[in-house]
Amino acid sequence: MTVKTLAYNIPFISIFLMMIAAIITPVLPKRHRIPEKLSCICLFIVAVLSGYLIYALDTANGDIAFNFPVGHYPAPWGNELRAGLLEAVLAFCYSIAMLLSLTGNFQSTAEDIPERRRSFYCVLMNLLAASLLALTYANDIFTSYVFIEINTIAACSIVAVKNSASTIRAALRYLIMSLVGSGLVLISICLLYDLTGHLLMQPMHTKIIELVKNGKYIFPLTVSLALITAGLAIKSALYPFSFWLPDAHGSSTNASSAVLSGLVLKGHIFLIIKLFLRVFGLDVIEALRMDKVIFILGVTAMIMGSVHALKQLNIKRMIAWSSVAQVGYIFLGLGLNSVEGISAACLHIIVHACVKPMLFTSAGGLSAAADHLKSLHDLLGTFYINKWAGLGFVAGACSMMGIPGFAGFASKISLTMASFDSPLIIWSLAALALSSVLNALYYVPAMIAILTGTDEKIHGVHEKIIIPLSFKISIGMFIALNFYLGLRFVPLLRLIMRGVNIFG
Amino acid sequence: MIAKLLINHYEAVAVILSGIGLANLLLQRNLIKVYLFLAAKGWVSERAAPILLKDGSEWVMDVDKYVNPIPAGLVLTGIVVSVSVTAFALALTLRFYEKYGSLNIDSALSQMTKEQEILEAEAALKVDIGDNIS
Amino acid sequence: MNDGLKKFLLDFYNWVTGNGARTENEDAMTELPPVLPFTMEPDKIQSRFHEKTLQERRKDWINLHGLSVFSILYRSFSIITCVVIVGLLLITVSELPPFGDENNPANNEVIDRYIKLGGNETGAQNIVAGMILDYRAFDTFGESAVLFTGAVSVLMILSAARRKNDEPKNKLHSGFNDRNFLKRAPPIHELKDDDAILRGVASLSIPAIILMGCVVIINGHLTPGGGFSGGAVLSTALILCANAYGFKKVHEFFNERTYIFSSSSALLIYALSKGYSFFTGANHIESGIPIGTIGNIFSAGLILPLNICVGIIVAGTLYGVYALFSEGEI
Amino acid sequence: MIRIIIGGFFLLSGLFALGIATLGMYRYSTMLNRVHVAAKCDTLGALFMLIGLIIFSGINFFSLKLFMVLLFLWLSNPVASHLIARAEVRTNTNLHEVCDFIEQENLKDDVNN
Repeated sequence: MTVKTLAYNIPFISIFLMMIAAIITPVLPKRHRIPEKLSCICLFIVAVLSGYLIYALDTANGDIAFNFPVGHYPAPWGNELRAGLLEAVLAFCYSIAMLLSLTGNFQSTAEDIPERRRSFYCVLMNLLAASLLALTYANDIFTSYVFIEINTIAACSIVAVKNSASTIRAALRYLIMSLVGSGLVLISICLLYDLTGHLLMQPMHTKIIELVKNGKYIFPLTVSLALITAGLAIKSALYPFSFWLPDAHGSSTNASSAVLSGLVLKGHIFLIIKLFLRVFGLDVIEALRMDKVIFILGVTAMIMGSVHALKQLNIKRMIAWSSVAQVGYIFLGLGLNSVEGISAACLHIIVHACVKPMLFTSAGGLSAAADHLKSLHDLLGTFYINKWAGLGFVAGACSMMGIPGFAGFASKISLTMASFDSPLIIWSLAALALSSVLNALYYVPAMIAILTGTDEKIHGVHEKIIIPLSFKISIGMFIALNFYLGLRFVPLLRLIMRGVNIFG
Repeated sequence: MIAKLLINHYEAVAVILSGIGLANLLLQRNLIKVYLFLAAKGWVSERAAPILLKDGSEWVMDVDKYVNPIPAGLVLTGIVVSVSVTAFALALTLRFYEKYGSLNIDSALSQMTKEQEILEAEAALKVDIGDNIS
Repeated sequence: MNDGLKKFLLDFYNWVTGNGARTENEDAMTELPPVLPFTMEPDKIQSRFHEKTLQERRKDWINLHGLSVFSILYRSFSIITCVVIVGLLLITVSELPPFGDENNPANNEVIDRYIKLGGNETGAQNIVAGMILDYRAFDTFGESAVLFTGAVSVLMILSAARRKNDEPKNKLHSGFNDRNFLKRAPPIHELKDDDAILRGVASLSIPAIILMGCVVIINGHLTPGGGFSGGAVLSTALILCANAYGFKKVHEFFNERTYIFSSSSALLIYALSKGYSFFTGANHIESGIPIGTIGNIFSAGLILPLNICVGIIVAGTLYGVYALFSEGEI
Repeated sequence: MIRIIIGGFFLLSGLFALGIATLGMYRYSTMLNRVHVAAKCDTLGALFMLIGLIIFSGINFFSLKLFMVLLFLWLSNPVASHLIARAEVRTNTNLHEVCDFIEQENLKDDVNN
């Protein structure tokens, strides 16, 4: 694709649009919630552009990925962005999910955050979106590091924005863990640069293949792979490193929880996928035995995340621990170390990015109906007070349990299909089954809790709460997406598989 | 191995420093001291001696005359990142101190659990009263 | 009110909060701690403090001993982790290509072009400036964005809350607030008598510092230095001014509005100009920006204005962070 | 030759002063003593070192730069130490336990009298 069409410029335009939105937000007037509207509009434009990019790449014949040199200099000298089907699909999904979680929590954000802070909050959200897009498109390992740092600072401060004691503590722990993670990533990048002499992914890949073939520097390569994977795993809350997550995601304001759980974790996971496929290559990963480690950690996360979620009474903390389990699914797909497995993992990234924000948004709506209490006991019968939130929660819970027709089913079935070709089939199937049962064990009681209510709640003898239109639209869109993903996932999976095939 | 380490002594020192920083990060319960890690992190990238552009009467553009400029860029980025992360972390710590009156994240933790217990007792009391009224 | 029950509740409260021995005092009985809502009828409270179940005992034990056990485990775990990581890295370092060797993998065609053609392609005498602001400008743009993100976060966390002085809604937190301690040490500039020594030296050195900062920024493409270091120098001038003449003096020409406006617009100029050059570069359009002759002040295309923008951002941000920490507002 | 001897003498005495400063930092336990030692010896040490370097390099542009460095060090170092000591006197409420000092108001009275 050498024609300089609009599609060719979309990756660059979408990153820059979010950046410029972030830069001009502080000088905008704070009245009428202009900053938030600006971010929503920009996210919408990015979503439309990414949708067009998917269309253009899908209908293009032949080569369906291109490199975009950022600046006047070609590959090994200047920075580069790369866009293919996979990146386009992910960017589309990120922007849609972020847009919906911002609009859905329009009201709760206004309640939680004073007006003066809200403008800065929007700046950080825009920066977060820009860094996620950049992490998706970047073809340069050092660019990725810079945007990881933006992501870290912005993510920690959108946790701390609520300014209560618990959120400050959660943000501090999150920050400290993230710093360990980015320190490891930085050390590893230095090592890789020392070994290969490149920072761009493709030249690095050829050099690494050459080194492995000659048997040179195998040990430093292994160490740097382990360090960078560990660093990114800490940031994406793989199980043993995930103790910061429930505090951070459970105590922050709803929009932050939705974005952090649904998208920020995924940005780092996608970077791991990129590293595995494009920098090291699946053969090298297998030779260095990294896939087995990832597989075992993924299975542990799937089970232990659910076990921890079982113990929670606070609904937001429960959903946060469920995120840990879902991250485990993605790592399981990665650990299968095949194109099918990685495609299933990517599908699960998308599914989770669409479902988890919906769960957090509707949990926020439910707890708003119960005087902002978050314990499951207090949420009894809240379904009948805020039906939209109730419906959203039920749909999300069904999806997380993997009931056919809902989005979660799509990724679970594709993970199952992918594991048929793998030598680890028994383990992965057992883990999938066990984890589905465990998921049901905590989502079903939560559903029962919000559905059982006293008579006055069912028959509407309570003060009516006004559900804002934005909340309805967002939940409606989320549910529609959920069903779309659950019923028509095969074309999407095929699209992703095409993307993964040309990814390496 | 020792001989090789001596050749790469810059890297070795950087690695040991970053290890000390990491230990600080994990061990220190005092938040301010924790941020020493960041200073060590800056060191990691600072391994190769960076710039010089020499000027004879003509512009010398020969590879042998210069050191690799890329690490200089890495160092610069590392420093800037450290500065902004440190500022942010200190701001959070200030807030933390105002909320808990302590810089020790653990003692704050135990206070937190006590606090929660009292809160739970309070909530339970409320429930009792509500039952009685109805 | 049942006295025995009241005493028991007080005992329990003291046991929970860990300050015993106060129960002997009869006066303490009448002054119940304000934290617990003891205004209810005691027979309703009774149901709360029944015989302890196994789970409650476990919870108590964890409250009492959990922290120390956890910290011992945690310490040993982290020491082991650090030693392992450092050991691994030391072995790795010993296997790395030797330092300063000409045949290192890092000395490849990339460096060749940066050094051989860098001067002519970017017009910058300083290769590093040419590299970070032209070849790899996207990284540097991200870097300025990191600084911007940090500044916005600090501004959001510190300034907004402190001005409103919003107390936590829950009274329970007030016991752990120790704001007075923070205020015990007044900053130097708040004290009434002026420091003649500081002022004298400041009046001498501030112009010199500003001159130095400007030189470093403007010569960024010619000599080592540039926007980041020059901005840092400029920010020290601002900080010195604030300390010598008081923050009020600085407020007259530099307050939060000007800070936000200047750094936003500088970053916007940076982003737009760099965006233009990225866009033209990727689409193979001539950018039409003159490179000039190497070694002149007006050379190297966009690098000089970019350095000035970065300098403004860095100077404002560093001063702003300092002011936020010592004053609570810019 | 004579230049090397003189320059070397200055460098060595500078090193000696800096070494004394380091020793003093360990020797004294109170803040004010430490500031005193650090300020005096650092300033003196910097003076000797830079004079030594100037003598080594002779009169040229480089030694002008060194002279500027000297100037700014002599401006900033004492003032910085002064401010640190001031901050200590102002903020340390237990200061009277470790040393005798005159309150500033009293000091003014003394001067007036």
